[in-house]
Amino acid sequence: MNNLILFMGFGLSLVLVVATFVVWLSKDLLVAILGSAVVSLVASIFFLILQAPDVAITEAAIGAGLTTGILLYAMKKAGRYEDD
Amino acid sequence: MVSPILVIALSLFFAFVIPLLGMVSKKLPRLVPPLAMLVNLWILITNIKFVSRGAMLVTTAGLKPPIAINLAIDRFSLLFVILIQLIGLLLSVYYLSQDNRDQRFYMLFLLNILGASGIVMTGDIFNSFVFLEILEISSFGLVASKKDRKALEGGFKYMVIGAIGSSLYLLGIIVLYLTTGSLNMAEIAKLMPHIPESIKLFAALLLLAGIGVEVELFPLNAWAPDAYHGAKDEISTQLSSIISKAGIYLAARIFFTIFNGFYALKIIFYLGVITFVIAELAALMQKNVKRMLAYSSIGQMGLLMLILSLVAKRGDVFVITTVILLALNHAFGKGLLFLSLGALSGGNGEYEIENLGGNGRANPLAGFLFTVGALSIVGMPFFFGFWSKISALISLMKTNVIYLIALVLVISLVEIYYYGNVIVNLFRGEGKKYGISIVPAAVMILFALFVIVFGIWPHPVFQIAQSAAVSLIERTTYISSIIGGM
Amino acid sequence: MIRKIIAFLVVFYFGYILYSFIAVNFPFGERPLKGVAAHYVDKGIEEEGATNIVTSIVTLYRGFDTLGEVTVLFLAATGLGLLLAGMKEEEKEKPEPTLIMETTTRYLFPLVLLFGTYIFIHGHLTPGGGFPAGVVIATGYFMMFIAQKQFKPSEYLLSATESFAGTLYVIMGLLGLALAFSFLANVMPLGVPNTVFSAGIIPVIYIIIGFKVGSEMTGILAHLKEA
Amino acid sequence: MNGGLLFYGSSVFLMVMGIFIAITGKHLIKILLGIDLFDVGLNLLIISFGYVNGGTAPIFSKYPHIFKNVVDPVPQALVLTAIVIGVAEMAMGLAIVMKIKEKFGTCNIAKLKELKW
Repeated sequence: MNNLILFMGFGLSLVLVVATFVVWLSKDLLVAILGSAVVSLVASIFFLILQAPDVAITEAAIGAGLTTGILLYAMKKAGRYEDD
Repeated sequence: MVSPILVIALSLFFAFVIPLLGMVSKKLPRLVPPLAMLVNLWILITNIKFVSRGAMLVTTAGLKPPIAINLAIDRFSLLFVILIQLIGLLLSVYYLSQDNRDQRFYMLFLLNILGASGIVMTGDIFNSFVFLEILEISSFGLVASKKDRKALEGGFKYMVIGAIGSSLYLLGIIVLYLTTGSLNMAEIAKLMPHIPESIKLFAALLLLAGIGVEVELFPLNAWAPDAYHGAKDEISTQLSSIISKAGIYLAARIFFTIFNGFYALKIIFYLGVITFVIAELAALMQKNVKRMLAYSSIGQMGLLMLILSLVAKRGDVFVITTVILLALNHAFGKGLLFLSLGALSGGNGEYEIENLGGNGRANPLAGFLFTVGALSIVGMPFFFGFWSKISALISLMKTNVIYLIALVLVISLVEIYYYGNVIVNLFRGEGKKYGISIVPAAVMILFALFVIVFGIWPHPVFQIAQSAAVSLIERTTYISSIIGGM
Repeated sequence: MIRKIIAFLVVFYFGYILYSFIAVNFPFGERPLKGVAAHYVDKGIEEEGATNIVTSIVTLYRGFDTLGEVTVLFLAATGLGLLLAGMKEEEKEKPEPTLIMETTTRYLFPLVLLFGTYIFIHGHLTPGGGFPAGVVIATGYFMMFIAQKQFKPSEYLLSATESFAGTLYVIMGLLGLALAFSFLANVMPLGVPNTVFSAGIIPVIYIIIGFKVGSEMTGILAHLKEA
Repeated sequence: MNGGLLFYGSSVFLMVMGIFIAITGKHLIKILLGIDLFDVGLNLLIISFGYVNGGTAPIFSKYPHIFKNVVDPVPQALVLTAIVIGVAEMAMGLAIVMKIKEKFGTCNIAKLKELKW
């Protein structure tokens, strides 16, 4: 693992931290769900860096794609804002 | 000889086939679970004579362990899997009388039993995680399937705690894999002396977090009263009689066979004592009978776990036998209590003591069965519970924790008080009469018969439990029969 | 507020313990392959014929786990259907999909299905396999749910595919039991590694998984959409 | 600057934040999102355990030429299983949440008082 990739990785980890805080602090669930999708996406890039392409594909398809989809459907039913 | 892996394969096959049958006729899916359990029991019973000393090895993928996953069945696991399938059979017969269920309910039920059996039969630690997840996810569904407020809340709590617990369990498995390079239970057990103490402790605690959810140990049992309270009566029976039994098996297998009676068991001991005392006192406070039964169930599990942890001090066959007897008593006695409570309350969810007043006199059969279950749980003579409680006291005496004997006796008095209170209430005053159809009544009578017959004549159960206990204690035989050479 | 701060401190303290424990005991990237992993890497291709070692672990060496995993998904689809059955549908104003969306998805949909098929057929050669393939197919249906107003897959067909694929998986396992005395054994010829028709039962199992996961996930999405 | 800090650090951070959100979340979906973050962190941690310095992915697509220095394939197979199980759990949880919304009219745990929390 060379330094360039590591440098990129640290950059991505900043995205990860920001996205996690968005999930935590956002009162709007739509934003929180998209934050968790971003976390899954960054994780899937990390899997690729860690030489696990199978896991990366699966995480991108399931974690970032499908989970977001079912969460959005559920949110439509359960209400968009945290306070109600 | 019929391969025991068919127990899992055929259950899965039956579960997958239910939707296809449901397209043919609405009545067919109901018949599938009893059929599956009968076939499974037949397979297991034909295998009894092949399981002698050590464990029976069943490979998958045509490769020997530790390369591929294998099942490892010794007498201890055989006893538990037969118990699980037997109670599953009784419950599925119970469901035969109710014809308004969604076919998907039967699928969940079948997969729930499958998960419990898989946990008991597998010889691979990651495989046990997969089966644990099957067990948990189907339990959330079963608990929430009543679809009223209490059931949904109970199901959600169970889900949150179960999800976190099983993730920690997975982390524990990975830690063991990283240090030993294997996922096979026997191989890990063989390499256990080479693992550094700190890693051992870390892995044991993580695994305990996953198992603790199932066996309802103190900080992890917040879901239990709500889930028991919210679920239907049959599902509460299933939670107490099947799911917690699979948890006990897993605890025994991991902390004896793999960790070889590791000192982390000290933690289980203290958690068990805390669970036992707090839950029984909480049961005393309850006005709601079902919640009371739930707390009493947690208390029993606490007692069981604390006695299980005592074996760490001395590899004592008698103590394990006690654990098995307690588990059997809990499975049949508590199952009977939940089922007969359902019959007493007419299935309309009124479990408050005052609402039930006189219902025992109005429904004499259900009242009688409830009394039988309660007497067995508190440990009255001539009931099976008596023998398990006596052996619990002897175990405590043998392992030099005398002060706990006083505690167990005091708590027994507490139990007698709160169960007595409910029973007296049941037979006082005018109650509401609910009809009970023949099939549920027959199932409850079978539960009661176990408790009464083996209460009067406990010898055969003692012998079976003892031979199962011996096979758990003989750890080296287990290991060498799976991967050879110790 | 105080509760939140305490929870924050406790959780971060445990996180710190976890981090320092793993950083000391399992230094990053320095653990040599040992035990079963070394065996899989050395002998994997000879024994099972798949050049993607992860695939041969998932479908054969630990195939029993994968059967359990498929069961978990089946369980989720079933449980979701059980819980959401008979939920009353609220009449809401649904936004009309635009013409562009409708047209693009109509042409994109077959391509997505084709891509999913490609992934599960080449599971033993390239990264991917049955699970992501099934999910890609389900995503294609998801796209159609969003963009086409009238689109509705037949529940009958979905449930039949799901059951049929599951049954077939178990039968593949039983075939191994019958022919090689071991559940899910690789009973078909291994062929030449690195070609499509190789690796014995691996492609067959991945095709089954692809169909099963695809129909289950589509079923989950359809249930959630209707609820 | 090393890989251990990056990957172990990010995964432990995700796990910690996930548990924290699950404990303190006010909305049921927020709690599920917390569990999801925890699972992603755990999966990342497991894959990082399997990394070998300078290793390549365990796919020998240039067969019969084989690189001997590959990363550990077993954690990858286990994580594949764990991801699928995670989504199954999430789907089940969401079904319960939707029913709760229908019965209680709210998903805010402060307002769910049928049983004591």
